[in-house]
Amino acid sequence: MIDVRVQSADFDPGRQLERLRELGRGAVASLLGIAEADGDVTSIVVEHYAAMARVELGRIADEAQGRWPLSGIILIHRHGSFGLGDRILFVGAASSDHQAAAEACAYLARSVRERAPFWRKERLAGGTSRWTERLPSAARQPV
Amino acid sequence: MIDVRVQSADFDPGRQLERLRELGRGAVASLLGIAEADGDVTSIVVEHYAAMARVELGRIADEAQGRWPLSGIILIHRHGSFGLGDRILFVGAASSDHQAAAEACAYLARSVRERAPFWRKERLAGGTSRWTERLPSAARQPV
Amino acid sequence: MAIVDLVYFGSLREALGRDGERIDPPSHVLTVEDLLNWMSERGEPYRSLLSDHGRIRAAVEREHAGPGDSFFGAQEVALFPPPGAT
Amino acid sequence: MAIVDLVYFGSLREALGRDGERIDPPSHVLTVEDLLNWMSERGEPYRSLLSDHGRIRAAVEREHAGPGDSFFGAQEVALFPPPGAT
Repeated sequence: MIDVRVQSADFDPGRQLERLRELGRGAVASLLGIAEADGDVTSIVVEHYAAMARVELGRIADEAQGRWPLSGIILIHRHGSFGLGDRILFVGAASSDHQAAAEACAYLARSVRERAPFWRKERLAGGTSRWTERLPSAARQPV
Repeated sequence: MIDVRVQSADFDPGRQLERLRELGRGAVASLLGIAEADGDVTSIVVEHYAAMARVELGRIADEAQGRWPLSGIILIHRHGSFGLGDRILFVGAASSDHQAAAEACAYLARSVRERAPFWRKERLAGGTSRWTERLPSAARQPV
Repeated sequence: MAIVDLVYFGSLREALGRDGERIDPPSHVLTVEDLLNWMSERGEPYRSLLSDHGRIRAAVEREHAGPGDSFFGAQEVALFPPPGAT
Repeated sequence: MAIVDLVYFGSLREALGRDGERIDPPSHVLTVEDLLNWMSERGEPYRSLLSDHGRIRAAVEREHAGPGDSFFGAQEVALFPPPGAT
């Protein structure tokens, strides 16, 4: 089972864990991505390349399924405007093998961060905003 | 925040993710351990060394907190009798760093499996049972 | 070379002030790198924004593409900074 | 050496048919390995169950202990197969 979603609506992480548990395997690993920012950031805007986002998440899920013995994968990536603490990303993987579930989940989360076509802008208290570009050096570049 | 529990009662994984999310960091990684077995296994019994179990889980959590920048850790290990598909273990870690959350969660899950004083017996359809000893070779020894 | 729809995202879209544009590159512009060079030659703001190839990624027909990859026959090419929302 | 409460778990507890027992080992029995050897010398079922040290783990005062670790002064020593419930 592979379920990949790109949506503006919120999701229920507990419900996603339950869907993966119901597959009947011994382990469900998950990673929840949450809107976090420092200092005077008031909200976060996530922009996406709609025509590519779901396709790329599907490619990432297919790669993970080819590398680990997984019974299920769920990827949910939200776009739109977020308050701090809001859920943005859910990555989940089920397997009979605990180690496989954990490794696949880490791989999925890393691949989504590096390749899924979403971009993040921070809105600041003064009314300005800045993009988080994630350059190869991991430096953050105000624009 | 470190919360370590040894209990016979069930738990709500979604509620545990929510407690970790409320810490306000960017990532919550979790691993859910579920009763799974092959063939003619009808139920699973998890025995534990009560005087040591909570202390050992606490040691494992302390080690993880010393190695990764975590804002929260939850470990819940159940004991008693389980049907297939029942929740047995919850491991969760929150961090600003996605990679740290994922790695710490994998470390916590592996350490719990290797060191936490719990033992597993499978009850078979014919009324017999067998222990899963997890010898170093990972072979399963019927007793 | 046929007409190509260029689409922009993130800080690049905002700095260019547009979501995309239709281009008709000459026949020697074959790869992503060729495209970035050709666009840079059009002057500002392209030159400043596109000439540092390390800051710009591309997708050809909704699939990530490297500097040496061809976009021959593609209808849609996307340019954007390195992605990542979480 | 003082009196020690031995406690058993898992398949070892079941095979021995008891949760534990109180022992009074002689003064030369200092380490976990000494203890396993001394218990094995008591005959069956100990010999069969305890003489393969690779199959038996120990905890001294509720903390994992290796074969060479002393249990001097301990009130409780646990013996069990390698743990793992999930």
